[in-house]
Amino acid sequence: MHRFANPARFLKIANAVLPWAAGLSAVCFAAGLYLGLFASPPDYQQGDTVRIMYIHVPAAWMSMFTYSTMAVAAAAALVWKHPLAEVYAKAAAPLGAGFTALCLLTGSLWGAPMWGTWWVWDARLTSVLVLFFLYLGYMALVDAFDDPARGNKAGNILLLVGAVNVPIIKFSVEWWNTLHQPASVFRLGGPTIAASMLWPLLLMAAAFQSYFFAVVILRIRAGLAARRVQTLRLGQAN
Amino acid sequence: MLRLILRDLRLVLRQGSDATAALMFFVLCVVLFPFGVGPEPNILTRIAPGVLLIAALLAALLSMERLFQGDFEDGSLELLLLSPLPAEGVAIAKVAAHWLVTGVPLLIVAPLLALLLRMPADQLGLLVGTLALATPLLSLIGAVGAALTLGARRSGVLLPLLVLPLYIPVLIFAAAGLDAGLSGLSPRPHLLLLGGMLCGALVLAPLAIAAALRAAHE
Amino acid sequence: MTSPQLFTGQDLLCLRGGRLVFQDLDFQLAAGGCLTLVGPNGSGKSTLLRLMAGLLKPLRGTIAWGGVALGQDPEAHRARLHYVGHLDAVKASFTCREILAFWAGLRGAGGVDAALAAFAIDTIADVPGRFLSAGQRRRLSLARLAAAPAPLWLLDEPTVGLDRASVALLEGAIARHRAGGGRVVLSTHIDLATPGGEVLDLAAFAPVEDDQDGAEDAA
Amino acid sequence: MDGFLSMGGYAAYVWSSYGAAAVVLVGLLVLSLTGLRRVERTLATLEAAKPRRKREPKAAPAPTATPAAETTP
Repeated sequence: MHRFANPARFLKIANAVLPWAAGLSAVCFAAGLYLGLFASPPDYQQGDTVRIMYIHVPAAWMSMFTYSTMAVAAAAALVWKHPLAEVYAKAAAPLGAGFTALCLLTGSLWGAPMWGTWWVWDARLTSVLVLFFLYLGYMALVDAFDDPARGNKAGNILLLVGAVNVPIIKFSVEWWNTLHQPASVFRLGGPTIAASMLWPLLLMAAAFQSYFFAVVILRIRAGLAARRVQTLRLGQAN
Repeated sequence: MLRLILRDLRLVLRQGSDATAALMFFVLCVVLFPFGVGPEPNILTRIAPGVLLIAALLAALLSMERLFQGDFEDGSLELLLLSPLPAEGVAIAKVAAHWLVTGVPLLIVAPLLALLLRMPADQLGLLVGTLALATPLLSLIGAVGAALTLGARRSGVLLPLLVLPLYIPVLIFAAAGLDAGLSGLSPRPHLLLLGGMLCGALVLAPLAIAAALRAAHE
Repeated sequence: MTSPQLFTGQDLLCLRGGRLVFQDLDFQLAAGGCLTLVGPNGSGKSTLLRLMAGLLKPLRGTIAWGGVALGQDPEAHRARLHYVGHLDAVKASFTCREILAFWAGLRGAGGVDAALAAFAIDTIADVPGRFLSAGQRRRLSLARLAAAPAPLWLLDEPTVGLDRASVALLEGAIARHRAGGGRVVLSTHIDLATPGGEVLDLAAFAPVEDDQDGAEDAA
Repeated sequence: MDGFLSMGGYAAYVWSSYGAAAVVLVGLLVLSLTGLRRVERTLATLEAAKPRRKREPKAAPAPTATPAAETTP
């Protein structure tokens, strides 16, 4: 991008943060996995399948966190013309999609022993499935144009449209779920879950979060370098 | 704006391809279902609302890709964006033209097809009412996708992927309304929600379409 | 149609696809004036015309009409300009008269027959678009200029596809427009008779390729 | 130890979940890293191949514009 969108300062900050984020993520993963797999007791009802929660819940949280930060970045790019916002959105999208896919996979794996089937049209799982399509749509749209700037602009608009629709989709899926399947299959204990389970969950959530920051910084650096390559190639052309 | 709508209508009448394509798709799609699912009346009645709505949704999507494409390729869209008519006005005119061309014929044909799917005759009024609320929504949301994918490489595949998640609430409320009608409950709450979404889309969709059209011409 | 305000651009800097097209560009255009943009391909002639039309926003600098920046009142600016780009916006199934009537109608004007005559396409007024030659399509696109009055004409290589006689018609139309107080900005590769008009060579505003703190550093 | 591995009979579900997590997380990391390497390599070649154009003395020094956009993330 042109010198008026000088990312040099951002790169300095990012490179400073990167090792810390990576280190924190490694530590949290180690601690989380140890506590989650070894130290915490199996659930009296679900047995050991409850350990899947330590992956499923952080993944669900990260899929929603990533999409909302992308929507904010899209607003920043469209409204305040912040040049780096759309680089962030494009960098974060694959991560968000990965988290969503992971959430769906572990969701069905977690529920399968109880439900007896691999997929249940539970309200939350369905909303995450729709979110997954929103991610795929964004990624496909951003790369569908020859001019990357054009792709980013269209992607930003789609993110804002998506952000407006996410609550509507969530509400309509909940509404639809109550119409067709009165009792939801199982209710996670929420704040009442045992402390021994809460700690690994928080650690794994922190691990996912710091992992996200570390990798998104890498992807932003790659995005900026790719943009620079495109500018140079255009410069060569004439 | 009316001038643009009339022009589009005349354009479609002379070329005629898009309108009939969407209608033919709708009819064929619905007619095929009994062959797949079997002719038992109770099954057909049970799935009639969903089949009709999904067929309408896909028919709207089918004709959506060409919505701005023609004008974009021959330069008319650029001149429209430079005319005194605001971009939002162009968006609404295009959506209105699309709805009149594909939405309204669906409303006319739907009751006939509903009878094919053994839907009880007293539900046909509700069906037309629900479709009257749903089809403009399909045009509005679809037009956002069409504007976003202007100039994109393989927009044929891209457009459905973008728009289908946004269609889900429309499908849910419309189908729920029809189901309520079938089982004797009052469809009022579902249709009210559908109407609310229509009002929201009438205001917000043209903004998104206008932004996308401007982005396509930067 | 004569408006005393100046059509000005200060310190314009434009970016296309991450590449700097031109920088520190200024221009001024008074009523009755004509600005001809020249310069090699890719020097930004079309980009500057699209900036003037308001399709594009400069990264830096402002374009103003009578002191009022375009961003303030885009609708008013669009009402006072005609833009002729590379594409002619001709629908295959509409006749010339219908096409012209549509575009003139959008601007609430009605001089369709006069415009058809001005560009010598009154003889084919009822021929559908699909049968028109490139030159005829281009003349139909130019006829929009005469059909509805607008002070500012922005013409992007208007003479492409025109034969000698048609170019003369265009020159006549421009002269009449300028005499009536209108102003024209056009880019062209052939010399077009625009008496008293100024020339803006875009090559003079090309970005400077200095490496250190230059145009594309540390992106 | 095998009690732990069998996960109370749900070994298949638990371990495939953690396996999937590993695949997704490590996969994204590796993809991002290789992507970054590839782009930075092409950038290096382009930078090297950039024609060494002398800086023409500019008549009016271009005003050193302060970066318009605040770039902290």
